[in-house]
Amino acid sequence: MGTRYIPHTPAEVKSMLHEIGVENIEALFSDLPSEHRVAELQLPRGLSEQQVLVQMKDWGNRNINPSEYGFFLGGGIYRHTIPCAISPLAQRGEFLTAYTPYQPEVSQGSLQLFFEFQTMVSELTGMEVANASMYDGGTAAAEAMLMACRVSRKYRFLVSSALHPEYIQVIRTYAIPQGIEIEEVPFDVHTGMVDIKALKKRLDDRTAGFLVGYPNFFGIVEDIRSVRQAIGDAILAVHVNPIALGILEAPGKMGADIVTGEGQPLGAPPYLGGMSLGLFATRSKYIRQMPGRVIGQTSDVDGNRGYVMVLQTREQHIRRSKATSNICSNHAHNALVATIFLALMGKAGIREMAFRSTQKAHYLANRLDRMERFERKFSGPFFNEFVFESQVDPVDIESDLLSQNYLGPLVLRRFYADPFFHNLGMLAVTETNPMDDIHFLASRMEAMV
Amino acid sequence: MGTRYIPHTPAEVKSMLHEIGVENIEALFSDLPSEHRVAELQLPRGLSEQQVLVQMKDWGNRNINPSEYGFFLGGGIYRHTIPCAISPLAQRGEFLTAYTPYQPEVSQGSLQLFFEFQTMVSELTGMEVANASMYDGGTAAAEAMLMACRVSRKYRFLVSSALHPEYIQVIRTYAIPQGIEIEEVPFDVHTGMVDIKALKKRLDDRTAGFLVGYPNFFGIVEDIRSVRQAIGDAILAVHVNPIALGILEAPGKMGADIVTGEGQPLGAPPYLGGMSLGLFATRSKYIRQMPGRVIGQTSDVDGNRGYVMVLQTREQHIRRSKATSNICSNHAHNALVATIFLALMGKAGIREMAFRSTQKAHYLANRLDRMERFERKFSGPFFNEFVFESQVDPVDIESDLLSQNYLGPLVLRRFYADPFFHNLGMLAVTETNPMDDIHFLASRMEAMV
Amino acid sequence: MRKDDRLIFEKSVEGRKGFFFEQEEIPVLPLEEFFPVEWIRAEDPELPEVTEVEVVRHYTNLSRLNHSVDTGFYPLGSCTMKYNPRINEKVAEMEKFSELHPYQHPQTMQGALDMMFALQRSLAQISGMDLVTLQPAAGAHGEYAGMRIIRAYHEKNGDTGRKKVIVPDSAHGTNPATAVMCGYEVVEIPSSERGRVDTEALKKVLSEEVAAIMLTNPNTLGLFETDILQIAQLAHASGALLYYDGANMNAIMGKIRPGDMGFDVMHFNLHKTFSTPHGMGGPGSGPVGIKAFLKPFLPVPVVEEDPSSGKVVLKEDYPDSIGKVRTFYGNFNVLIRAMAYILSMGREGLQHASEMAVLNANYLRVKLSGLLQVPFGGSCMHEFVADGSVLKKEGLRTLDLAKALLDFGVHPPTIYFPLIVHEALMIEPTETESKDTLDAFVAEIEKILQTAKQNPQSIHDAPVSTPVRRLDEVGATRNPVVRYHK
Amino acid sequence: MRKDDRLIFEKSVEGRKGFFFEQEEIPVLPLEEFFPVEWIRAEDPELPEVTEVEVVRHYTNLSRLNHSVDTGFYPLGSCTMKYNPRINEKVAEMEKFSELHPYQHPQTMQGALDMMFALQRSLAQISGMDLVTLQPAAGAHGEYAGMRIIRAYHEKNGDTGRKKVIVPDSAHGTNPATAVMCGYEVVEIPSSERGRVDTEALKKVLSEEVAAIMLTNPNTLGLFETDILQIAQLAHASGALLYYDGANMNAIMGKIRPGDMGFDVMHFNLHKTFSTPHGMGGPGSGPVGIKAFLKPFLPVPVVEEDPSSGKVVLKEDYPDSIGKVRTFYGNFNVLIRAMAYILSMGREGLQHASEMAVLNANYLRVKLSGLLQVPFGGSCMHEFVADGSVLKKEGLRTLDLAKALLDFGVHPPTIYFPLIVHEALMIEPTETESKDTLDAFVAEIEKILQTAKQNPQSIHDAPVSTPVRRLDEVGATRNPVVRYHK
Ligand SMILES: Cc1ncc(COP(=O)(O)O)c(C=O)c1O
Ligand SMILES: Cc1ncc(COP(=O)(O)O)c(C=O)c1O
Repeated sequence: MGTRYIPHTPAEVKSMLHEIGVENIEALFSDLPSEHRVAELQLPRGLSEQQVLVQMKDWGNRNINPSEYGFFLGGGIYRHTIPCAISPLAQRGEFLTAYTPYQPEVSQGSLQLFFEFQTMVSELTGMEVANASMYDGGTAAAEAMLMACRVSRKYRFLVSSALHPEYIQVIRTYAIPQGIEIEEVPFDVHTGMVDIKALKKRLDDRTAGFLVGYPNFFGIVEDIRSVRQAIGDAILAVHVNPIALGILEAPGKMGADIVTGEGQPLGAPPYLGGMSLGLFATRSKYIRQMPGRVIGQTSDVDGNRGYVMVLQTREQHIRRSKATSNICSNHAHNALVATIFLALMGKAGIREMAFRSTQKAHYLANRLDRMERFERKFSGPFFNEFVFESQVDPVDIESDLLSQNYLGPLVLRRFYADPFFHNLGMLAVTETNPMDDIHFLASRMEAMV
Repeated sequence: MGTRYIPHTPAEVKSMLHEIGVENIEALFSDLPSEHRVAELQLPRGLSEQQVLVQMKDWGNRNINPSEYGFFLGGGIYRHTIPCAISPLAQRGEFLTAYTPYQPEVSQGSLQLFFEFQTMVSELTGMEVANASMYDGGTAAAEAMLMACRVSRKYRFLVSSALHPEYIQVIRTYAIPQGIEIEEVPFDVHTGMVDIKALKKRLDDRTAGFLVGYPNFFGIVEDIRSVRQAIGDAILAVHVNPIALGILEAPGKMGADIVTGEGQPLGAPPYLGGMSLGLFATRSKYIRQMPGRVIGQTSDVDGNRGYVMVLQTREQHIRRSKATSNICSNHAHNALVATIFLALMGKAGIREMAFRSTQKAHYLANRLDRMERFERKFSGPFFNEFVFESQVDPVDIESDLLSQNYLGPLVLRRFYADPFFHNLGMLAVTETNPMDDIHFLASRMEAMV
Repeated sequence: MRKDDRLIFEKSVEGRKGFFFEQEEIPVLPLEEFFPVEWIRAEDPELPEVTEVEVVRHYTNLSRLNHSVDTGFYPLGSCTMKYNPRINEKVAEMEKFSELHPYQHPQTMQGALDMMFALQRSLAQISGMDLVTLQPAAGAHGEYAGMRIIRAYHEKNGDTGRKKVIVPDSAHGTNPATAVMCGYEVVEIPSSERGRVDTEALKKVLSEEVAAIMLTNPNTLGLFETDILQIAQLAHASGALLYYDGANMNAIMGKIRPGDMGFDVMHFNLHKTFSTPHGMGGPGSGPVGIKAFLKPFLPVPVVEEDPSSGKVVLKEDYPDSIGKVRTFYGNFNVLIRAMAYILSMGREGLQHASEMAVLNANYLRVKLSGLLQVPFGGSCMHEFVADGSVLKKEGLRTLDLAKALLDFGVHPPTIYFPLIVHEALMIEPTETESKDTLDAFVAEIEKILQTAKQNPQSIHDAPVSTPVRRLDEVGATRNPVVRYHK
Repeated sequence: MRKDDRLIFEKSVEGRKGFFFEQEEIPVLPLEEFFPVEWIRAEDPELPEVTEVEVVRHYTNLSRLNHSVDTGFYPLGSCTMKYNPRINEKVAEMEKFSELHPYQHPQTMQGALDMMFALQRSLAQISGMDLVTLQPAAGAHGEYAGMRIIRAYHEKNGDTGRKKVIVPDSAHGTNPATAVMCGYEVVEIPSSERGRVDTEALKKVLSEEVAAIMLTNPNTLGLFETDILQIAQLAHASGALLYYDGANMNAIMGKIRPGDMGFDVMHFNLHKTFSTPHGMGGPGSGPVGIKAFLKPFLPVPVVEEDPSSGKVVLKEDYPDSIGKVRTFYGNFNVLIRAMAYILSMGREGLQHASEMAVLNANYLRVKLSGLLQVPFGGSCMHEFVADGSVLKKEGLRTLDLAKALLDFGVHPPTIYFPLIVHEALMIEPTETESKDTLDAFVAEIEKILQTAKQNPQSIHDAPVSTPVRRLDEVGATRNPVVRYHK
């Protein structure tokens, strides 16, 4: 019969066994303890392509198709424009089925594009150097915290409590075994921005640094310059939504030491949060403390320009227990997607996306603000997402809108136990939301009781 | 602003105009008669990708999605298995965006694959040579008719009236201006096969040849050897469904002079009949009379094997009014799809597809035959499609099945005015029809009144 | 240079499989129950037996041997090798189009009919024709349909003495070949010194025996036929119709319309002007546009609005129709791409495309005229023809220049066409190419011409960096090996 | 050898655009109404300004510089470079998965949850573990999650004196690096002469200070740890847990299960064993399997069946959870591919894959053992380590052999790992490679070794046919240039 994807014919198996000098396949497994050998796995038999597609469609049909919905969900994952040219390029076999560029002579494609990616991330964030990707925004933030402690040799780290709650959870997980103390700095309940006084109060000389979201979880744009001033010599880590940097000043220009981010909005669909891309950039002086792969320019024996992995002595495969991180595989292919996305968008495109997202979000926020039952919760400047206080239970709004094929708002009490959040909802708007959808959403909410 | 896909910046346009030595773009159009200049086309302004996708989905949503339907339609276009590996290979830019291989040194990819395609078509049909594709089955059949007349210098041509009616129409269209007389040979109303006696009677020494379907439009497999015998020296052209050749004897082995076919079942979706592929094969002695592009093997100045277009002196770009055909662009990319399809399927796969299609079709036919209201119309052997006579109006069957998300049967009176066809329906079955669907269809028909 | 030049057949190993079917219970009877035993295939076709990974590697590596628009500049004159936008590919993959069967009930494919109708209307608007059929599969096929309509028209009028079709000597080969397939005799007229139709010569051959004049405008030299209105008048006065080969539409969108210039019938090449991919030579699509008086002769089915229901329908009932030129309704997967392109570009985009196509051609023309001869003076449209005769003194020819370009990673222009320029290089950059690309191309030609002076042999030996070098084409045709044998 | 080595930035021209937005009326206010003016970006990021066709050409041509599974043999040890089936890509593109937002109401993504649950159950079945979490993003990340669970377990037991983790000297670098990130001290134990864990050495370091032993089995030498049951017993007797690095699962599917061998925690590399593409280094996916007693410590949310409704749900309420190791639920687009693979292969296919992977490795081992040294005798599992020291007498090393292979279009094996073999070549052919490919590989190695004798300099100069030749890696690190500046 033969099996999927496997070339061996019975005649070949026989001749190969003969060359090896064993009687049968089983002989090759004789080192395995016989008392624990598996007779047969309890799994179905192999399916044909058609059957697999049917099964997958079946699962798919038990989801809604959000592309047919008004889409106002955010909270770290956004639906932005995805140019059609990305997928056919990214899916080319030479990108898809290559490994980490261990042999640079036959990996210049990967290496050059990572070099371009690093440049783009540096440019967006305003930082000097960037790595070739981390898993996601959460682990990038956690690695920033670890790096801040490594660099400063201090073991206390502050995070804004207005940072995405999942990032805080990841940071806590990573801090515990290192004995690093994580403390949250409260946000100002009026502005939604980090409370600078409270921040100053929590600083001491055991404090390695501080991490703040830009924009933060509530969509509020933080005043990075004031934060920088407040924390003195401590390391300032800023976690960004890269699209926002199309119109907001780059953190690198305002004193950030480390910039991390979630790169999903750069060309990836929401994908249940599963097509994530950790961005990581810092100052050159910290380059040897950075986690993850870094690509550098060099030349070959003929003097031609080329690219290689550099500073590998930071990494686990060389440095083992002394590595800056245990990361090995990163999110290279998602970085390719982001690179092609940024190449297509260019300066003007990224600015335009940010601009349109802001304008549309503010339009909707203003509409809501004028309604009796809804009020913008925070007065701080916001980018494409805003929190509102509602006299209607946000869960009911969510259900009602779902019945109209709209997704949103985010119900904040699902993230926070504090009663402060009980009646808060959050809506995200991007350049992809047609004005008609925005108008509909607003009218529908206006009519709610 | 700039326009889609166009690189020119205003500064570049200016400098280019300067180099050319004209003031403005309009100056380049000064040869155009001013009285007929267009001010502005009456078309909408350009849409964004997102808007185009919305418009296309909108059109799409006004169709059913046949992939969610039980699919029992045939009549020349079939739904067969399409391995998932085809599309990503065929969509590679180097295949998709290359032109006809005029510069063979940088077109060996195209040329080698067409050489492989020609070999595969020759193998399937049992013929000595094949060309690199025609537009579709209809034009391939018409070109066969023209070639038969060219080769024999006779201007009368017979076609089986059981040939696909659209092929007959195309053949007639092409025959008229050449003054070729087309005569239909009736089929035996019992067997559904060409009436050999009637065929013999219509033969005379003005007759260039005869074209027969294999299987014919009614799914009936013709007795090619008897036809060969009957027509003496006249040219025998056989039009095939290539999948059937997985189990049916190759026409080349039974005396065919020309074999044409519709290659859609070889890896293409039904696509409204619009992803067609004309197959064309013949004996080597006729190679210089063949229409279309032909690829041949050769070697380069270093002695390396390579491929080039051969026998171009048959073609319009060299021979102009004396060419064997006016065909220029062919269906190269669809030939690529068929080539990859046949490479994946291999001998065993194509046999398996034909085998399963036959078995399932016969199972359904037998089920129907046992029902009171339905009777198989023809006694001739059939492949994967069969005609039944029905006491229920076939149009009502079609509507009823459509209400159950089933497509079929083909209502034959839509193709033929003759009352003979009034109550005839035709069902096609392939390996892709799950047994469950076949059972359902049968039960549903059994229940019809 | 190729590390592995085996054919897929040469990788075959008995018993290997590239595809696996369902493990499914189906009722099985011996095939002999269905067919006489001698009808059953005795020997399997020698198809390759390879695994999926081998197929993927084989065709991936084959593709890498091709030059393509996606890998570099492709200024192939008359072919309009513009960029093929990727959104077109995405829409062409939509299941709700690709899975449609042509014989489904029309109500179950209304969207497809609506799309076709919208495309017909758009093409009519762009061309100034009244009606459009989407059936023809390529340019030459469109010519065939169009000329058959002209023939049917004359016949319907009882005007059966018209046996000739006039074609300029610069015409594309498909024009005369088509005319002959439509049963006409071809009368070739020479071009004037200005590279245009010589109206005096035309007058001499025009008569009541002439059924049609086939032109393309701009013509294959890239020159606009300045006497077009007079030509149309002459043709019509003599009772002939005027056919427009739309291969060169990329020069004139939003600038002038064939219908307004007096053409009665035309074809479009969607795979040129409307950005659908050439796919190594096809499938293209060659819709035909006509003036209203030719409507009765359209090939069937006609996609049209039903006046009573307002719905778009397939209509077969055209008793004077030329019949069918192919099965079904046209290359639907090409049509949908062209529609996406027209929607994307919009009125301003199409016009801008033609303007920039003409700008690019003129820029190259001026830049290259210092290096090569450009036989016909004055500004060109979307392409122009240069003459490589300067190479003769080095014992080289246009072919050598073309081969030398390959070593720069550039596809050469069309060579030795049109036939009226002996060492022709027909150059069509298209609007999607940037000034930098054009400048680099000029520099490359300059470099080759320099090298030709210093070391002509090296140009004669070119290409050296391609997967194979110059191939023996003559030998290949003398003794054709057109298939693999085990 | 590259005709154009420009970076995308070096192709940028001010004002060019690669994307066009809707021509849409939106309410616009000055940005200064939203943000203090000095918060608004003063200078645009220097992103490239290029057209769509330039982007397509740039990245198409870049891709062509890569070796990949799709273009040739890739026997990179420990990386399991098997064929990545194309059906996996197709299912990963389905909109009803790709467009889901992680914070949609779970009822609107029940199918996604069901798929994840089915994958968890399948992986549990294949591995003999009781429960699986899909959250970790890669192998190393799975190690991290797994080791954090072990840590949480000991802490919950008040067993806080366990500060050490035992790792063999042949372990992958991520093992010790992970242990340290989890706050442990690493104790390295030497391998025995048989290339296995030295149980005597192990006994010496085992104590109540040891939290876990991290092993992979087969180990990185491709050898099965024959004493595994004894090791498990020793570990458990001392109160330590046994961690399984699942990178080498491709050797044992359907043959033996880590859970049955006594492992308590493990990770899978879906991008190795389960055929998801490596994508130049990621994203992978590193699910973690555990025995039931460790359930309370799973990272949240846990995808599990709700006992009352029978529905699959996301459960956050695990008070003893290690927390989150990343955002959301895992690399969903990798998970769906792995699920497609498991469904495609089925029970018999997975087992056959392991059998043929082991057959291929042994075949190469035997064939190459005449040419290179193979330090550890006896049969191997899915991979084996050879030693390139034979080249020393020619003044060459394993690195040179690797570079020479590039000129044959083959990707070399992993070199200089594991560290315990000095001139290591770690060779993993995988089951999707055919005997012909293996034979060709052996012939190539033989040819290189011959050339090495006759002309060692030519091997030292290799590669010569690659897009670039040997690169200065030391210089690149000494003075790192890690971004482009205008
Ligand atoms: C001027 C001209 N006319 C007609 C054609 C024929 O078009 P097709 O190749 O689509 O049949 C071409 C294409 O080569 C052409 O350039
Ligand atoms: C044995 C072993 N363990 C762990 C890993 C780490 O896996 P990943 O790269 O997915 O983090 C690898 C991969 O290189 C490996 O080979």
